[in-house]
Amino acid sequence: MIDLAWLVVAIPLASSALLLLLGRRSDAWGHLLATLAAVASFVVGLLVVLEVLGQSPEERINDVHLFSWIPAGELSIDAGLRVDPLSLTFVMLITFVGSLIHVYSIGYMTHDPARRRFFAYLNLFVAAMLVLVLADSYALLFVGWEGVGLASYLLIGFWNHNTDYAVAAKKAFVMNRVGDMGLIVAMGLMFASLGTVSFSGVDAAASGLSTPMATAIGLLLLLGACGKSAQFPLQAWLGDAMAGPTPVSALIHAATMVTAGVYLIVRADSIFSAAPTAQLVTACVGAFTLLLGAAIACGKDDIKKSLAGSTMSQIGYMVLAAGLGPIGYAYAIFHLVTHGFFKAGLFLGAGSVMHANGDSTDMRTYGGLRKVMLVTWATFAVCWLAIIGVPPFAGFYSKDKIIETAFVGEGWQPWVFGGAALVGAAVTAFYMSRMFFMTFHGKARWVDEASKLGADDPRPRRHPHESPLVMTLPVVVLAIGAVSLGFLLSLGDGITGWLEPVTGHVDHPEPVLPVPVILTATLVLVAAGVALAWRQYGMNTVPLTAPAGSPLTRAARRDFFADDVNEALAMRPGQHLTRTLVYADTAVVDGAVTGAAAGTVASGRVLRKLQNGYVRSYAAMILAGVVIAGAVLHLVRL
Amino acid sequence: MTTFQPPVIDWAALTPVLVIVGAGVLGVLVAAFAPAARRRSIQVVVALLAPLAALGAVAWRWSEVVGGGESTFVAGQLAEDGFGLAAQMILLVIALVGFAVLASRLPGGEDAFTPQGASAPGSAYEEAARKAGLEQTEVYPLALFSLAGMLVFTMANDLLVLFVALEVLSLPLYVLTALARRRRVLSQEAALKYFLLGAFSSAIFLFGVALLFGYSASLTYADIGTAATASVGMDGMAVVGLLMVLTGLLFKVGAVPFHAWVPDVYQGAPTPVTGFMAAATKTAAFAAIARLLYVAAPGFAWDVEPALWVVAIASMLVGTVLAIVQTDIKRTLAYSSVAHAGFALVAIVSLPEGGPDALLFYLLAYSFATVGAFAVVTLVRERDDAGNVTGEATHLSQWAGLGRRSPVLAAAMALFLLSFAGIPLTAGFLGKFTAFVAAADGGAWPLVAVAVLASIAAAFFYVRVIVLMFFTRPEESDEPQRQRAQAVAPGALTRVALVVCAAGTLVLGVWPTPVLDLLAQAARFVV
Amino acid sequence: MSLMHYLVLSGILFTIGAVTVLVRRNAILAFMGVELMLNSCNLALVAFSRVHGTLTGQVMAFYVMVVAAAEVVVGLAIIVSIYRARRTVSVDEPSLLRN
Amino acid sequence: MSSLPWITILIAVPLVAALVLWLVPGLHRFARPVGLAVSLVTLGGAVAMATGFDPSRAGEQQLTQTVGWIPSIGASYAVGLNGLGLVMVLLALALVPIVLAADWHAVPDASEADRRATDRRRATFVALVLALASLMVAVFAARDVFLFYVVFEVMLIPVYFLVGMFGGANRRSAAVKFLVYSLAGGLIMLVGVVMLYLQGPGGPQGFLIDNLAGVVSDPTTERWLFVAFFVAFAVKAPMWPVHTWLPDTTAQATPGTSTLLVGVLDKVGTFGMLALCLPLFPGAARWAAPAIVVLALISIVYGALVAIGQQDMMRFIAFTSISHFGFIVLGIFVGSEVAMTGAMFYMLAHGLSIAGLFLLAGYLAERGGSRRIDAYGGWQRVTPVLAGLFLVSGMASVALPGLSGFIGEYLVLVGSFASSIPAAAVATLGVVLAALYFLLVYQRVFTGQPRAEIAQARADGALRDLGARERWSLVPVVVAMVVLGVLPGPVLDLLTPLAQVLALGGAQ
Repeated sequence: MIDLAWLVVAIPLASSALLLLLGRRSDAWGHLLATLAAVASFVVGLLVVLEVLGQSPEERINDVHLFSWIPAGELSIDAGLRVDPLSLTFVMLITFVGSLIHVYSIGYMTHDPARRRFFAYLNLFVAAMLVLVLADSYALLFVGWEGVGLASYLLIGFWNHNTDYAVAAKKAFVMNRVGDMGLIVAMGLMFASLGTVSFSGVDAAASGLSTPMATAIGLLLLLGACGKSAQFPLQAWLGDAMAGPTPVSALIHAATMVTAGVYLIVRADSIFSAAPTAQLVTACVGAFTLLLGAAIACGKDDIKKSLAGSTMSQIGYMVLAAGLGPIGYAYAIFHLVTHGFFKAGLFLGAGSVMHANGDSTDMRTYGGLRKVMLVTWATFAVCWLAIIGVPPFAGFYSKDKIIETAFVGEGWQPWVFGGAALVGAAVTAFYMSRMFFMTFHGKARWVDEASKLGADDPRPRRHPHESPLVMTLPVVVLAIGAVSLGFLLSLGDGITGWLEPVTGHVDHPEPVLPVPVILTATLVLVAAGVALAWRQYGMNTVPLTAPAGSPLTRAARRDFFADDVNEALAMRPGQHLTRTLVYADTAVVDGAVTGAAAGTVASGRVLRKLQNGYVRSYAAMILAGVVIAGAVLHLVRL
Repeated sequence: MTTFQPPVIDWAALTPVLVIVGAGVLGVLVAAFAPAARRRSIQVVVALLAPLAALGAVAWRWSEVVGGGESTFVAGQLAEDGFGLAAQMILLVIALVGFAVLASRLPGGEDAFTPQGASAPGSAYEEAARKAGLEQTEVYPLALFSLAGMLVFTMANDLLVLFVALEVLSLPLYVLTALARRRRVLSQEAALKYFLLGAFSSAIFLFGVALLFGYSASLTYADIGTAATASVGMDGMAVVGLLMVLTGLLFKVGAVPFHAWVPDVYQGAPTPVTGFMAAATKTAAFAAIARLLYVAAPGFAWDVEPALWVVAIASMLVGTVLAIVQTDIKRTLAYSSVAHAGFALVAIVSLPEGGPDALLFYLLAYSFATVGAFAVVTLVRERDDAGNVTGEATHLSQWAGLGRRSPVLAAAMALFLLSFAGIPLTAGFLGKFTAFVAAADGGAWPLVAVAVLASIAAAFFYVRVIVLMFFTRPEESDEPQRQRAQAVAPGALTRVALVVCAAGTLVLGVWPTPVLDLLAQAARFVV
Repeated sequence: MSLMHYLVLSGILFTIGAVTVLVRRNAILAFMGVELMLNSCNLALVAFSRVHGTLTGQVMAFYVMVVAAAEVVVGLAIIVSIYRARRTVSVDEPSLLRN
Repeated sequence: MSSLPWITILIAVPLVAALVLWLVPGLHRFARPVGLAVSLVTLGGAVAMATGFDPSRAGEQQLTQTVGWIPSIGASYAVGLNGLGLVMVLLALALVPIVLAADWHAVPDASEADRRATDRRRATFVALVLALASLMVAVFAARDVFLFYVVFEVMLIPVYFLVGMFGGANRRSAAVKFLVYSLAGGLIMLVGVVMLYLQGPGGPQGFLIDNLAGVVSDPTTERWLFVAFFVAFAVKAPMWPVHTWLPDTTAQATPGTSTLLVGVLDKVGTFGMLALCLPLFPGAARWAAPAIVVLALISIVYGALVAIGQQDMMRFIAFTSISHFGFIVLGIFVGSEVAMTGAMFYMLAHGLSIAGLFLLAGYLAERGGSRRIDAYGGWQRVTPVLAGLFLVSGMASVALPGLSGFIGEYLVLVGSFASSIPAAAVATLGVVLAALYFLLVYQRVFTGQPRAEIAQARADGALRDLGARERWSLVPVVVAMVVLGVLPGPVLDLLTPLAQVLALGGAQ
């Protein structure tokens, strides 16, 4: 079965290609085929997992050679699959959550005329993401890496008749490319210093890398990871990416694609282990982004953008964990998996809420929705508890491990990282609770369409309703995961043991603070966050329009001026440069050529005056020629 | 009492010249005595058969001479060698196609020449002559005499012969220039300019002859060459003399600064005459220059070469730059011929070993394109309101859209222009290439560099004519008020001439091996 | 009188002839200037001929005279026909061909 | 089979067909189908020829034929193909039928009265394209410097006529600029050709590349010669700062002409660097490499930045090509085998993506009536298939993995790192800029709301998505992009041996 692992990728890819090529002819059944493909991919993946489980832990790293892909002399790259616990974890996450989201989308996109195309893109995404995680070399990983970027571009801009959405899609792709550039340079350096870009080759030789080279490669890989995972400083695209249909946000911009950066860092363990500085930077980036994202999430009234900030923040946790080295890898992946479930659940729940509210994403126009959307409320609540880390929900297990690990180490680092993780947990509790209360509790800030209230009522008219089964069912499944996964995966060795063949066996040293202290502190802070949010948004009335807010709030609303910074540092100078160059190309570069031509013509116009038509002047020219030649000769000879 | 020693004259070597001179004399007799109605046809037959016969004679002499039979005769005043014969061959080919164009008539029956040269333009007399259908058939013997002068030019191994041949080739051309049927005022003006400047430069030439004679006590090249290596005194005088002689010859090829007549005369002369003269005079004069330089002047090379460099560079640049700003097709071609004089000079100025054959190939390539291009010009005509064909449409803007109306003719013109521009697979390219190789071999790198620069600029105006013909719809023309040109159907003779020129241009570009081999074994000077 | 005198005289004549061509507008006079140049050459040729003790130069001079005569024929014919067309023999007058 | 003079046949068939089509008026009416048939037959011949090619000896010239041509100047008709030549010939001949199909209406249908003139113009168009096909085969197969030069220059003429006769409003100045610019480069090279010949052994085969390789011993001379050749190729390629003719030309030419021009003809520039500059002047190439690498980097970044600022689609595509040519030249001269292999593959891949972009932009302009980018907007809704194909072509052009463009760019970049990390790092900037310029244009043209009258025309059926001819003209291109992106192995096997022979080696 392991040899057939390529089917995991091939099935959704073929389905996607088929749907795109057939065009309208497949409109009627396209969504079903796509969903089936996702499920089939999951089934194949599951069979592979079962077979790998049958292997002894040491044998579980399987390299499946497919074909010789780029045989270019010194650099020969094979297309092959790395089937090991790490990649299979992702395969399971991607195909399972992916399948659920396919199902959900059947309902969510019912009314969209281009639903078939949407599913084709979703399949394409799944296939690309699977390539990314199953690749056995950085080069092939890059194929998936850019492939998911493309799928993300297509799906963010799915409704690109809205120019803002098209711009958001482009922004996402371009910022991702900045990260990709890092990846390319990293591969170039690997080739230059190690002569290979395959995982096995790099892993084998990485210990021989000089520290500066390893650091450079590590930082460049981190740059790639930042782009894909929306980490500082390449985080600005994620909020805008919410322009895509909500299932897309759930699948790509919460559960799977954005976690690819974490995958990359864990996968590149051999590089990072040789580059402590790069590891430290990684941890710093993670710690910073987890706070940044959390702050942004607090400031947003748009439910999806708030969730996007939250995603950024949660991935910050993972990156922080990954940056801590082998001791954190397993927890990073653990959190990644649980996050995949509860965040997808939250997004899909948000999607249901939007669906019920005429596609409005403004939480200030929600409120009191619990009564009309009981299932959604329940699932959302579960996922909410999971993400804020309330025991025994999934997030508690995974996040708490990260917080504990963050406190491991020497010097200032454990205090800073641990502190950030702790504070982040509190803020997470606050903003998630805020979202939950603003949406489902308090007074309704909308009026029913059927009500007889006067037209001067500022509240929007809505007709909220529970979503159909095809949409609620996947959310329920995700919610079950959000409840149970943490506990299940930490049974016994759990996920740590499962991943050990990849992440290596590590002894877990004691944190600088005793574990119970950390645990208590976390829970107290989380409780405080929830309480604060309840006071603000559960008990009090939420104004329909946002109050001015503190400078911090205002900054958070504007993503801490990320767009302004990008604009001032890159976009506007770039536009100036472009305009200057376009002008210079015509005026200077081409001007030199046309100038030379014009000069020739001008000299012709001058010279033709000599040809004045008078025979006497012609004779003078002849004579002058002779005389001058003779005179010069005599001068020279004398 | 001394016994009479008859001069040794190798009459056989003179056969080609004698054939042409004889034909010329015959032509004069025909003009005098043949009935008017049949005069023209007889003249045409004579004028076309004579070069053909002479070509046969050259071929015969070739088989006799090349590869060991070279000699000088008449006391070393004439030379019969491969170079001269090859040049004669080229001249006779030019004459054949040139005369064919010269003899052509429009569908209406009018030829290129005034019906009565003695009549004043616009006079009643002229009108009467036109109505009477008179024809100035003397043009054929005149052209033949000129051709005879050119043939001798290539053999001249002595300054006296050179001078006489120079005059023999020039005087008929002055007359021919004046005989245009239309725009006669321009034609006469051109003749006057040509004549006055020609005579002026002949005088300079002659003074140079006198100085060289004073220096070496002889007029034959061989003696001058020997004197140059032997004697020590007075070589300043000799160099000035040589320069003045070269001036007379460079005047004929139209090299800067002795070129000023070229555009005026080429424009004013009857177009078939322009074509013939541009090709043949240049070929003959270059042959004479080459022989002079290679045989008489090696001893002065050190002194003369810089001057020739300047002339070559100036010719290429001035010719090119001025051609760019022209608006008349004949003037454009005239300036282009000035530039080509410069290119041809490049091949020989540093007296490289391969220079003479490169020069001859260049001239052959240039001649095909020149005769062909001017033949096309004769066919592109204006029409009056009644639709009758009138004068040539020489303003460039009138050529707009010609390619759509007469694609084949325009394609032929394009071919000639591309050959001028030196695009590969045309004769012009190989001409340039061999010339550059020769020059580079002789170390004249700067000349090659300038030649390349000039070629780049020159491409512009050749290409521009193609733009007008093929890419410009008539309504896009810059000067819409001008009358549009219409191509008339070429007569049989012109058609043949065009086909020969086009085929020559193509064949020499694609498969030049036979010609190159021929020239390689031929281009030796007998001393 | 040395050879030099003859040559200087020849040079002076040549220069006068050339200057005549350059400064006189009348075509006939300009043509006369050319004739003067030719004759200055003849003088030089004959002088050299005598110095070198050969007849070549003198023979050449005869040729020049013949050629000059021929030139006169052609030249005058052209000048006359222009005169008939334009009623002028100024060489500056007909300058339609230029640039 | 392999005993046949395949290359000569491939040169002769389209050339003869072109002459016959142009000269026989009776055939003018059927010029387009006949031309298409001939081009397909030629392509078939090329494929048949390729079967006789031994990939294990791809670094050597195969299928060679040598006949004396102009012995007195040392020129011979010597043809043969190595791996790169074979790939380029196949690319060229594959694009010809596509271009003929795509430019089916390059000469618009005329009224009954003008039928004959229209037919003649169509025949002229087809004849010129076929003649170009013949010359393209010849130039990639030439093993003789003189022959190469001749074809190199003659190729300009059909393009000149294609641009000048069938182009847009400013076609005349564009055609002249194209020709004179290219001739300028060519003539400078001519000096080099002459100089090289005089340095060589001479004799009737004095121009054979094999006889001239490394004959120049004096370093100064070798450098001059290298520069003379390189300038011509740089103009052709085109590299900054001698690129300005390209945008002007493509802005006027028909999409098919631009495809052949940029897709194949400009590759002659980089091909010449590989086939002539490196083997003939290895020492000088090493000497000049740093400067050339800098020029290539400027081309990459400059082309991309200026592309962003373009208003005309064709000019835009032209500037992206300048950026891409920067990558190719970088790969050739950076001094890495892998990068050079990548550069050669890039030549092929760029030919494909450029064909897609130019042809689709042409189809779009036929529908929208303008080549200006800002005349569009929201066309994905109007012509979804066109938009999709444009996206695929664009993604191939900006080197999305899985498509052909990626392989070349990846190899060039990764290979460059082995030689010069700073150069490679700068070049990597091009990756980001590429995404930016392409997506900006895609956004401006295809996203947003279509203008009301366009949407109306679409609803009325007056405006249609790509028709069968247009779709099928692109199917081979897109299929090739995907296949080469996934399975580049067979092609790389043809190129790698050559890179091993030619690579400059050693870091700078």
